[in-house]
Amino acid sequence: MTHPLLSVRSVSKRFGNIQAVNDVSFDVQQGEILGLIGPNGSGKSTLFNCLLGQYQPDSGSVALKGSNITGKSPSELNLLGIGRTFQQLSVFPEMTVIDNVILAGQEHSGSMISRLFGSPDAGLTKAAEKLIGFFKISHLRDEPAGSLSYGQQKLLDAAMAFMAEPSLVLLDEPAGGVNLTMLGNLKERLQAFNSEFGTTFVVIEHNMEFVMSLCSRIIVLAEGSVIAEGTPEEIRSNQTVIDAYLGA
Amino acid sequence: MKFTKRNLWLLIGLALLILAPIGQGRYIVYTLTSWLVFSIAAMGLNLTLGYAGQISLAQSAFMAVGAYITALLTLNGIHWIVAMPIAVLSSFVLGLLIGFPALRVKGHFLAFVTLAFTTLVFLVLRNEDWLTGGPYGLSGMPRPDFGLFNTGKNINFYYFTVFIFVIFSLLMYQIVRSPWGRAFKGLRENEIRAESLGVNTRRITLLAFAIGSAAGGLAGSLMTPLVQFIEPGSFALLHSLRILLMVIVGGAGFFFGPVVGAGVVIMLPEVLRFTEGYYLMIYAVTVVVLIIFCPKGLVGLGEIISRKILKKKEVRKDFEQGAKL
Amino acid sequence: MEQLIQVVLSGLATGSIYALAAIGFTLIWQAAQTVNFAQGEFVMLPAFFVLIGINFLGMPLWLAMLFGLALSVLILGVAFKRILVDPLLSHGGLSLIIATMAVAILMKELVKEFYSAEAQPYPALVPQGAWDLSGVIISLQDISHLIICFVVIVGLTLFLDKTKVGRCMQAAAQNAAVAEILGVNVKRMILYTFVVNAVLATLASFLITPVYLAKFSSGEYLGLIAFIAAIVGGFNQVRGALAGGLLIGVLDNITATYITAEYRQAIPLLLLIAVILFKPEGILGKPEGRAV
Amino acid sequence: MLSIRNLYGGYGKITILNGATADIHGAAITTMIGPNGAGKSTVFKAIFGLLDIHSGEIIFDGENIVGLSPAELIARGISYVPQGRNVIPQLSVYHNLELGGITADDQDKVKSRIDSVMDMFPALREHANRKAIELSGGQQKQLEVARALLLDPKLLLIDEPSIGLSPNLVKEVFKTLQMLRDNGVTVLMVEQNAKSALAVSDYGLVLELGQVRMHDTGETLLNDPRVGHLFLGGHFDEESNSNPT
Amino acid sequence: ELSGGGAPAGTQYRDGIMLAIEEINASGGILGEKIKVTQHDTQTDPQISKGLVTKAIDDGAYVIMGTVYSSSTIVNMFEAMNAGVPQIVGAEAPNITQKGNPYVFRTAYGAHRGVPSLTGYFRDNLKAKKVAVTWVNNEFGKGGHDVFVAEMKKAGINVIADIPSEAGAADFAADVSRLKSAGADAVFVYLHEEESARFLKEAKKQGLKTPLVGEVTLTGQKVIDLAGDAANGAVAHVGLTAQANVKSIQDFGKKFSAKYGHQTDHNGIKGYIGMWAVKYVTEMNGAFDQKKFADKMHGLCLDVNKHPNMLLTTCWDKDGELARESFMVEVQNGKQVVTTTVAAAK
Ligand SMILES: Nc1ncnc2c1ncn2[C@@H]1O[C@H](COP(=O)(O)OP(=O)(O)OP(=O)(O)O)[C@@H](O)[C@H]1O
Ligand SMILES: Nc1ncnc2c1ncn2[C@@H]1O[C@H](COP(=O)(O)OP(=O)(O)OP(=O)(O)O)[C@@H](O)[C@H]1O
Ligand SMILES: [Mg+2]
Ligand SMILES: [Mg+2]
Repeated sequence: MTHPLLSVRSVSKRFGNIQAVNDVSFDVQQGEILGLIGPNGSGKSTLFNCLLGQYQPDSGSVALKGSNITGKSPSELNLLGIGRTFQQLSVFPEMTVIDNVILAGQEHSGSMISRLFGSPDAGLTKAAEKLIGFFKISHLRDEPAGSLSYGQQKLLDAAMAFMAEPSLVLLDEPAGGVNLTMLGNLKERLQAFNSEFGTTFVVIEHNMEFVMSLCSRIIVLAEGSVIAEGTPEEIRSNQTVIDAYLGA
Repeated sequence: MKFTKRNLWLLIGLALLILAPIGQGRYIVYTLTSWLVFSIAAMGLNLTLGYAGQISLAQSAFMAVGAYITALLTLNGIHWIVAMPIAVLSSFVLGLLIGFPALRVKGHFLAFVTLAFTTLVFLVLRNEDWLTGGPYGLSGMPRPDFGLFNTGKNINFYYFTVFIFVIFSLLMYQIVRSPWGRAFKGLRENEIRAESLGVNTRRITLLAFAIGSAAGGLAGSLMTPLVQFIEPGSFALLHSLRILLMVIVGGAGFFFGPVVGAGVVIMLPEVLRFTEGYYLMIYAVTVVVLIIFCPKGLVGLGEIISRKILKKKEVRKDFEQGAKL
Repeated sequence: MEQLIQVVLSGLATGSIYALAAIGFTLIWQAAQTVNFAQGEFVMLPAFFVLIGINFLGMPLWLAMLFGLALSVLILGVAFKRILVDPLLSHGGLSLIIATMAVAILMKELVKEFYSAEAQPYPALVPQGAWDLSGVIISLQDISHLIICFVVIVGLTLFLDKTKVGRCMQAAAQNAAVAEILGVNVKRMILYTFVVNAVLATLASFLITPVYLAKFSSGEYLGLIAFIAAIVGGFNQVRGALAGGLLIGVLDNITATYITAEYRQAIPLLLLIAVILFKPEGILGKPEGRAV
Repeated sequence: MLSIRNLYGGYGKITILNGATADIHGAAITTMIGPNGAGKSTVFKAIFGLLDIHSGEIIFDGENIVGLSPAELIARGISYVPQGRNVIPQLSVYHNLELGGITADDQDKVKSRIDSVMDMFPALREHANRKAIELSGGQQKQLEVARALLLDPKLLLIDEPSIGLSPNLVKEVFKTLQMLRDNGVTVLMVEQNAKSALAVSDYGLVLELGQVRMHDTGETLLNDPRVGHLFLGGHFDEESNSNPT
Repeated sequence: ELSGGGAPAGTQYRDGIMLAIEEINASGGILGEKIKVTQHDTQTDPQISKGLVTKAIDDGAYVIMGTVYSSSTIVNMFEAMNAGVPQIVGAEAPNITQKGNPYVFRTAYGAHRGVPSLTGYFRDNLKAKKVAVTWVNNEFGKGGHDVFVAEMKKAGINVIADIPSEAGAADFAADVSRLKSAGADAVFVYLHEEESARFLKEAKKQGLKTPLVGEVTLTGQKVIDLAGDAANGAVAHVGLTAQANVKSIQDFGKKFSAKYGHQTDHNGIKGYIGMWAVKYVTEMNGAFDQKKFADKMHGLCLDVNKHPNMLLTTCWDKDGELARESFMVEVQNGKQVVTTTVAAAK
């Protein structure tokens, strides 16, 4: 029996009197690009954080290729091949761009001991340079990441999620603040990863143009629950979604 | 080019270290040795603080652990070369244990935990006199004798310390520029992101802490044969603060910052001694002025100045290419 | 039994002083994200201002106290903020921490060099005297310390939470850049914080010096213990300082009486470690909210 | 209304603004677009007194405001919503809003405005008593935008308001900006969501490498093929055939 | 110890020395040579004190005056010993003179000499069966405490409460409360001056009625100033006191206050006589010879009639330990009153 790459079962999370995520279940199939949309505060980021070990879900379970990963720490999940970005800018501000990206890959290379006594860059400089090239920030290679503009940091953040060649990547609003031309490039990149390496994506985005053209399937969350699921076309014409989220 | 230039500087530094005590009185030699010993402790703290961003006020407690273990072993006839690794290892293990609170709390709170630990160590050393000699401390520890090279004479002990210091620095250098060092920095700058990138922050936090502590243990282990007398008061909280001061004054996060800082903190009272009763005041004011005018420490200041002299204006690479429209 | 009541009472009274000094830590932490290692000295110094007023300027006690308060506000509040905090604020808490350590040394040395290295007697602010309730001695001094402390802390909490200035102070402390963009006079708010701290330290000084004696080094221990009280109670809550102070005062006395005198100092520290491990935000503190 | 003349400035040794020059029309919406890292946010910081300016002038209402502090600029009627996340974390949503009007003389008016911005962003009313840090990313952005509307600014600087907002709210915000403009407020906005932003703007400005490259009506820019190719997404634009936002 | 915890004692000691030097130099110095002094502040830190003593030796010091703090002295005395430089210390911990160091000399009793003088008082005057001891938990206090406990055992008196406290402790509520409920016949108080004052105040506050007996640090002028009427009734054995009804000491006290504007305590006297002893002994030898100096000191008695500036007849034994007459004093109406004079120990 083949398992879906990621399967989410009845995950719930509560903060005080706010039910942020309410009994959410869905599967992510190997190789798909899944969109996750919904109004502000509908629990998208919280759901990500529950899947990735930042929060402990109050109930429910998460499985990766059939094996239970609920309760694992974020670093364990990363080592299992899940990359992610955060909604807020999240880089290492005083380290250079290239160091940021190398750090994103080094834990996947060699052992603890070889990382202490081996080469300082763990042999990753080439790969890191290639990656920042993909995201068009090569010219910023030796700048401290904190001095980059918002959009540039967003791109760097995305680049870091790919450094360890993950099989599943969860992106929280990767397009926010990114210039339209760059955004086109970003979309191409994601699609290239998807088709060349079979990387699977789950993307939270409020930029409908981006989501609709990128994703093969979309899940809509509202007040913590899934209210719709379907292809971009289905979602665009779904009246519940229009009322709750897209607006007239 | 840059690389060889740096090596040249290192060689000059080493030569100075070797030449420094020649023709000096015992006091100068003693002070130089204790400068190196404190440099080791401060470099350890720099790893924990400057690279990994964990404030520790326990460095003197780890020195105490190293010093007492070395003292007890050498007093019982065990050679220093055996006692030292045991002392360092114990500090390392203790560092791991104390590091556990660091997993739950960060930054300033960690400072408080370590502060508490320092005081606890002090109390144990003072109260458990069956082992530690209580307030009287321990005395009469031998200096190591390596057959051909006996460190009994102050000058010999100094060269012995230089030797240890150089080895230690090389090890430290390897650590900070390795992926470990990068992970330490990642921990300091954005722990959540580091964790999401596969960095085992628990392990790295503990290691950053324990390696720094082990360095403290090594310093303590040298302190014992240097002073040949140890008592709890020499490892009280105040001394942790002094080591912290060394790191900050020299420049936290700069590799040789703590060495400069230790020099300043140890030498400044010397230099100011002629002012008699006022010197502590002048010392305090100097520290404040230093911090206000070079918040990145002396090494940081040096870097800023040299950059000013070398380059006038920077053009960012992306702004070099010119407009596209 | 009498002994227990006695010990608890004394503990509460001492604890209330710890609390007064501890608020300073929480305030300064909130305003400047730093720990004032000179806080103990901030409590030590005003007593000497008063002594100078009495012994050198020939003032009566009440005037000398006003004089001491004014000097404290000027030196520990305004000057401290202008000279140290302003230039260092942008460099992060650590530089400031070191600077405050240096200031602590400076203050001690100044007092020692220009006043005296020896402890000085100091007049009591509140009436002496005690009631003997079947073996339990209740001193007027202890009771008034407790009351003063409670009033101050309730007042301060109300001020910070319920007045606009109080909230501006909080805003300036939590996110200075944003507060500035909104038009909050951040520098002024930070100044207020330091002035309030100076006033509190002065008050603590006036209350505690008759017991502890005026001495250049008397701030060292007080600073440390107030510090622990602040954390134990909860660093982001003014009333946490009260809880922490009282708890430590009582616990310290009980330990010394019933458990161990040698390890008396260790008890607050163990409490500290326990709190940090199991409730890092402190007994009354609140978690700081989401991080991702 | 606002004119920027030959502005040079940057961070420390690094110069970012290289002689930026522009005249911003009063009572109109001007949208600034440009690639990431062009210096758009830097221009805002320059206007709001948060940047080290080497030379050049910024004239607002006939006065050179270079060197004035944020507080002084607020007093002159400039409000600024920075990019990214900018709330007071531990204060409640309501108290955050209240701070937005802290400089106003008429506090009753601020109160009634708080009420009306809460109508615009119902989530803020719902969460009025929670700490700002607990809100979701988009809710925090709502709070920020709402906060900027509490005063009567003459000039509103708003840096990428759409980041993190759900599409219906983006429309709401753009509508509000238009309403403000109709009441005589000058709005200067940065947007990467350039097509919808330019559509509601009177003027557009293209910034590149710290210089103003083009300055025209919004419509002209939208239809300019060079702009389209370089900044509006080139073939990305051609590929996607729909445009719901 | 001019700064740090030991500052008060160290400063007094220094002032006493400086006063003596001024007088000696005014009267022609030692063997016609004026004395030169260099001061070093150990910051009450033993490590630093060790460095400084080394430095003084490097600088060719003839004698080293100090240190006053036992913890410092025990560290730095070996440096002086190895270099063969005589050292006149103010420290009182017993073990200083028990390490066979031929170059160390005291200016005051070690605790193992002073404390036994009290045994008789407890046994005979107070007829105590059960006593309590409260002491400061550092080198100084522990020395006194250990001697006291041993003495009581010898005298068949029970020590029923044993209460250590930290140096610099401020809050004695718990200590006093424990003493109160212990029900001892007398309390031996072995604390530093300031702690003594705080202790006495708390004892008064809680109405502790038990007789309080101590060493010089319980009844010093400083303590009386600080504790006010709470000090009344405290009894102590005092090796040296400015209040002793001995004219030479009272005269010294006047000179001292005239010069420094504050009163001397026993540390001031220690420094003063220590310095004068250097002059007397050197002139007896007729040369600045460190070895001879040390040899001469052992077993030497300086008679106050021939050597007026010793203030009291003072002898040193072969360990550098000192013997001299001493006093029992009691605080009455805020004044130290000498009740008995205790003959010099043999
Ligand atoms: N604090 C800083 N220190 C140094 N350089 C900086 C700093 N902030 C921004 N920069 C640099 O200035 C340039 C312009 O940045 P700015 O934030 O103004 O860009 P932007 O046009 O707003 O871009 P975005 O669309 O991504 O927000 C960038 O190259 C950036 O790297
Ligand atoms: N740590 C937390 N503490 C308290 N409340 C929280 C916390 N994290 C999330 N919440 C609440 O949970 C709800 C969902 O938040 P979440 O960030 O998941 O929304 P979102 O769907 O990502 O919204 P947006 O599109 O605005 O990013 C919100 O009401 C938020 O206030
Ligand atoms: Mg979100
Ligand atoms: Mg920007």
